Amino acid sequence: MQLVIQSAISGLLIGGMYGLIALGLALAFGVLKVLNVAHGELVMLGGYVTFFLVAVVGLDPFLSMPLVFVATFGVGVLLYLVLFRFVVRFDIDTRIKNSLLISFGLVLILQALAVTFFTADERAIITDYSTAALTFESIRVPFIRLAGLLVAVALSVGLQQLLDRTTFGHAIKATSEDWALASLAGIDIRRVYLVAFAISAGLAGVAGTLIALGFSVSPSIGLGWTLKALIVVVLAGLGSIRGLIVAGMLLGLAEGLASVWLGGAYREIVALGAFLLVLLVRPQGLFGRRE
Amino acid sequence: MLEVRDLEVAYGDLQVVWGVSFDVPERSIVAVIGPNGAGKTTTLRAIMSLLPVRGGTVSFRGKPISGLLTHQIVEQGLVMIPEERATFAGMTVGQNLELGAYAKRARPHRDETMDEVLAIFPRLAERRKQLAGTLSGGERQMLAIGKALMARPELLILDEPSLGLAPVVVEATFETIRSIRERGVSVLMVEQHVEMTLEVVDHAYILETGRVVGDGSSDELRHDRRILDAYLSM
Amino acid sequence: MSKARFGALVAAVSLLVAGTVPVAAQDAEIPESIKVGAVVPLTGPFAGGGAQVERGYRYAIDAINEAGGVYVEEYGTSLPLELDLRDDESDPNRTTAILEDLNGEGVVAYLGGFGSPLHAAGTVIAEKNQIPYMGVATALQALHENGYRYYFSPFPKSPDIAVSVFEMLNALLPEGERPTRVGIFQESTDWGEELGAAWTEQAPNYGYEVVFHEKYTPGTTDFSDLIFKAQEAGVQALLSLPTPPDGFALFKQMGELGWKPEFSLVVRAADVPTWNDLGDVGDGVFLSAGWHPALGFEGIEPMNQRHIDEQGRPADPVVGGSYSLVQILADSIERAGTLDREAIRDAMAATDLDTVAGHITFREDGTSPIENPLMQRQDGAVQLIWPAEAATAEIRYPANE
Amino acid sequence: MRRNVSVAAWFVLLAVCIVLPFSSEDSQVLTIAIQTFILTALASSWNIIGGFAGQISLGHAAFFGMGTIITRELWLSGAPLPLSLAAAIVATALFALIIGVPMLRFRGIYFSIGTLALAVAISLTIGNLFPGITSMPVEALRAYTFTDPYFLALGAAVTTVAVAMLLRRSVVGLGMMAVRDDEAAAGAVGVDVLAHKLAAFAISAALAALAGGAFAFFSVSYYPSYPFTAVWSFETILVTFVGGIGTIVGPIAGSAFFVIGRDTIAANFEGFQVIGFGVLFIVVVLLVPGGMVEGAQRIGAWVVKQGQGRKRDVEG
Repeated sequence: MQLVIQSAISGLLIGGMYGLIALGLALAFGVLKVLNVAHGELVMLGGYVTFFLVAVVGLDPFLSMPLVFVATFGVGVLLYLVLFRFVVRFDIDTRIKNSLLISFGLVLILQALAVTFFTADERAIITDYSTAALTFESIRVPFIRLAGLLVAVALSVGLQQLLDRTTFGHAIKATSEDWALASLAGIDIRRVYLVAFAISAGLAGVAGTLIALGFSVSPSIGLGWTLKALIVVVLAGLGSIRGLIVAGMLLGLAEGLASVWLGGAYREIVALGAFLLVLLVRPQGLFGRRE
Repeated sequence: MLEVRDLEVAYGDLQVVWGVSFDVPERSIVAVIGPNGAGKTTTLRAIMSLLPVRGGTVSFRGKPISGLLTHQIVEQGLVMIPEERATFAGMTVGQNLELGAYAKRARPHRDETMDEVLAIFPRLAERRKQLAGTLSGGERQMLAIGKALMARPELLILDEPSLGLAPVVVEATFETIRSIRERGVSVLMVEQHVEMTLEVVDHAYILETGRVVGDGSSDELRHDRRILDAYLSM
Repeated sequence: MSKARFGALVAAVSLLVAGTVPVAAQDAEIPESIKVGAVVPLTGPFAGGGAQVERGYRYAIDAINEAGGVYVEEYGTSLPLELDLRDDESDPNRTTAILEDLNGEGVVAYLGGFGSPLHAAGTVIAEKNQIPYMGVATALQALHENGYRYYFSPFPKSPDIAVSVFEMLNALLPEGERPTRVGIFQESTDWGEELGAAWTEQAPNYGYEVVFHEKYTPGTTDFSDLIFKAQEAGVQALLSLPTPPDGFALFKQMGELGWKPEFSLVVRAADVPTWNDLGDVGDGVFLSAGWHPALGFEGIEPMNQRHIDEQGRPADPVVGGSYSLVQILADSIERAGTLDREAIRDAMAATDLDTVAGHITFREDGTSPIENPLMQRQDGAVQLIWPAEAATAEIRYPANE
Repeated sequence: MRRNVSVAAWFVLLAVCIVLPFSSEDSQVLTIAIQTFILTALASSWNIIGGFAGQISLGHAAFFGMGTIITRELWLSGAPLPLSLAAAIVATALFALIIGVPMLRFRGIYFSIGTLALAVAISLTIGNLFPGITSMPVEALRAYTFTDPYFLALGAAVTTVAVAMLLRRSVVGLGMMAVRDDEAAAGAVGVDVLAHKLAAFAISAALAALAGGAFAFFSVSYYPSYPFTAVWSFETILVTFVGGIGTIVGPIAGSAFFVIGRDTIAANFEGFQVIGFGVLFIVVVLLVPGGMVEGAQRIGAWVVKQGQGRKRDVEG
């Protein structure tokens, strides 16, 4: 029984990570209607920036998060101006299809660049509190994972507040609902797209920090995390920001329990199976509105 | 105030608007009437550069605006209310109105304008916290117009304001338009209902299959049915 | 079909035909060098080990060429060794493609890379093209059981590893203090199954009991359930062979979940210097990389010195093994007296040579009777622990003190 | 006149492909040719579901993998190759029909992500069930020549392209393209949308299995989960788009360009080949949606225009 509880907790904690990565992906999709399959590569870049800040500059990983956000935010701006600026000119349907394909091309480019600049060795960050954990009886909740979940929840709430409370947030929500009407209200939708995409990249960067801390970073980790984020985005209902962290935690929980009952080798397979089932029953996702 | 000269607009290689020209003088209400599919909405969307202009020029208060982006045109004081879905259904009435004043020209006076708009449409004040999607057709039309007024427009464009509204609501809407003009705002309106429109507007242009086939003051057109009947297969 | 489409078609065909650049005919009289083909993972998950293999080959070829190269009786002169080394990106399918190309280039022998999957792919091509293939850093016994004549690997195999672990523990630890409760984290790959079975089979013979044995898919990111189950089963000795990057994730999560068994053996993943990034979470771990400079065999000193000068640390575990392969190849060519592949293969089979990796002879199946040295990472340095007589440090046990 | 020019072109291409193995013993050339045929078969088969029916499936590798594993297991355990191949094709087509019914209910992005998730799940399962490498027995290795696998791969490519050609001109094919252009309108006109999608899905799966069988027969040794990996799905889509989606020549030109390009570029400078294809792919999707075929048409039209221009100057 101990084991089930512990696995469930570990699953929920990792699920927070899935939710955080999905947050950036959903923002880019919700606002720009652009599906960025290279989102995992931005997470990878965030991991390497963190590794540089920690190993070379000597910063504490959690303190480096704002800098990592700014760095990947900048990469997001660059990618938007060089690439996605042209994609948003298409109508919605072609935009989704083309962005899927273009970002796939981006995956190839970013991975090859990462190999040339960072070599293919995988890197990891160790801190003195890496092994710290809160313990109740024999259940252990690792500090890093808990902190990761808190960061994920904080960013999700922060993003929600930005959208609900600030004027610029309203402009973003308006643009994602109807870009033509938004521009008729005097909103410069180009700037909205730029900032929204850059925030999405920044969020990916921060997730990269947590992955560098909890796991390891190498040029090829991107697609694995992107697939998990895609599943969470679809589970929570395309374009909705609200249910992402919860949907991520549910996916993590399903993986944790699957590995307890069926063995480690089947954790991924069961999670994918569960996802397909949910898709069949509720195509608009757990929290999404029926389109 | 608004001069449209030889406007050409096309969707890809399908040309829809052929050499349309018309003017909207200061403090006047002008209408463009024509049957469905005459290219009315396309013309308006081209003026607001929501669609690329294939040929001709559009200038507002003497300055050409065909090269500007939509939000830059709104900044000049030219605001349009689109045909349907003219409000953000997922946001509250209050948020819709606030967004109306997003343009730099209007944002500083937002609260002041808000009071004026709520005075014109008291019903919106009651519904302020409600999601726009839950309003009735008439209320949503009020919100659409209110949102447009929040941008303190000098020229307001309405795309078929009567569409899908009960006659009594249409009557109220036209009344509102007349009052807007009293406040010094010129109006360009695109409509299918000829009789009601002619009662409100000063001048009207007749558009058929993408071409201006005739125009005249509302009195001329109202008395001399022949012009109307000749051009419109009504 | 429009005219232009026909144009596209002709373009496609011409591209295809253009590819057929005729290969340069075998140069006549005395070749300037002995071409040796090598395929090594310089990128991808095995890049850490691949870099060591490449270094070993380079050091050995430099040493031999400086000493005048290899005497080939057929041409009555000594020829330098020329290494044509390519990166297979840790992908078995690139390995097969590169080995086919190298066959076209007329190499006299193949030198393999790092990691069982790459050797598994490579040995088959060597058999097909009938070119002698040598490789280290692979313990997969199965590759020697399919009747291949062209595969030679002077490197400890799964049975050797399984036995040496328990022999060392019984030799170095008194009766009462041994970690008799064994846990196996088995990666679901062919080698994973083979070594997992070998451990399970040997454990009882030495008084150990396998209390936990579970499979996981390579590339897993979350090992928490495996760790909890092992903890619950009271595992004292963890035996694992993770493919890089899994090793990092596994030990990090063991650290986070506060579980450090008395003894842990991490085959392959711990061979790379970046393992020290794990700090004390990864310290005290045993690795079985097949070689150590402290083994004191003839010829180690100059190679180790060059490694210290260039890399700033004694020779990494896999450098010695790969260095010895080039020594064996040079010796085989000299004894064969010709660059004919079949003759070199026969000479290689009859190898009886002292190398930096000890005295090497080959059995019928291409393996060689070699003892499996075991090393422990102590404060970042790789200390030789077993065989006891060449040990450079005392065993640090239990590791979780 | 135009009709027989194109027919002649196809036969010239076929003749070149048939003569090649006899004219050159260089294994490198034959390997490139076989890889091109397999990728052509794979891309042409994906083109049916992605290009004709407009359903962007990201899980094509699953069908390719099933084709390889069924053919390989049966063939290595003694069954005659044609029988193993047939079994693989039928089994894969059936599997596609079974999972197609639920999967094809999804639209657009849901379908793409659903097929990706399904393919990854299958790939992981195969990785667990078949961890060991599969290689030919020693005798087969010794007797291995490139000619037989060459003609099987060529046969797979020719069959797939032929089926695509027939399909494109058939009523079923028109129905698929109607579904691609506007699903609602097609439905309104009486096209059974689900049936056409299912047909496209099953046919493309069966042909992918054929390509898989050719791979199983050609490859000396590989890990059984390799043909299931996502890289095959992505390469297939990349090649079809670069060549020209929805056309017959597209997948062929794209495959030849990709395989030959990868081999020649990879030989001399490593990482840039991947970056190069990434950039090329983006340029195609953004600027030349029709791929090489559209590019050729544009260049052809430009050349013709230049030609007329010069002719007119001369006359003028």
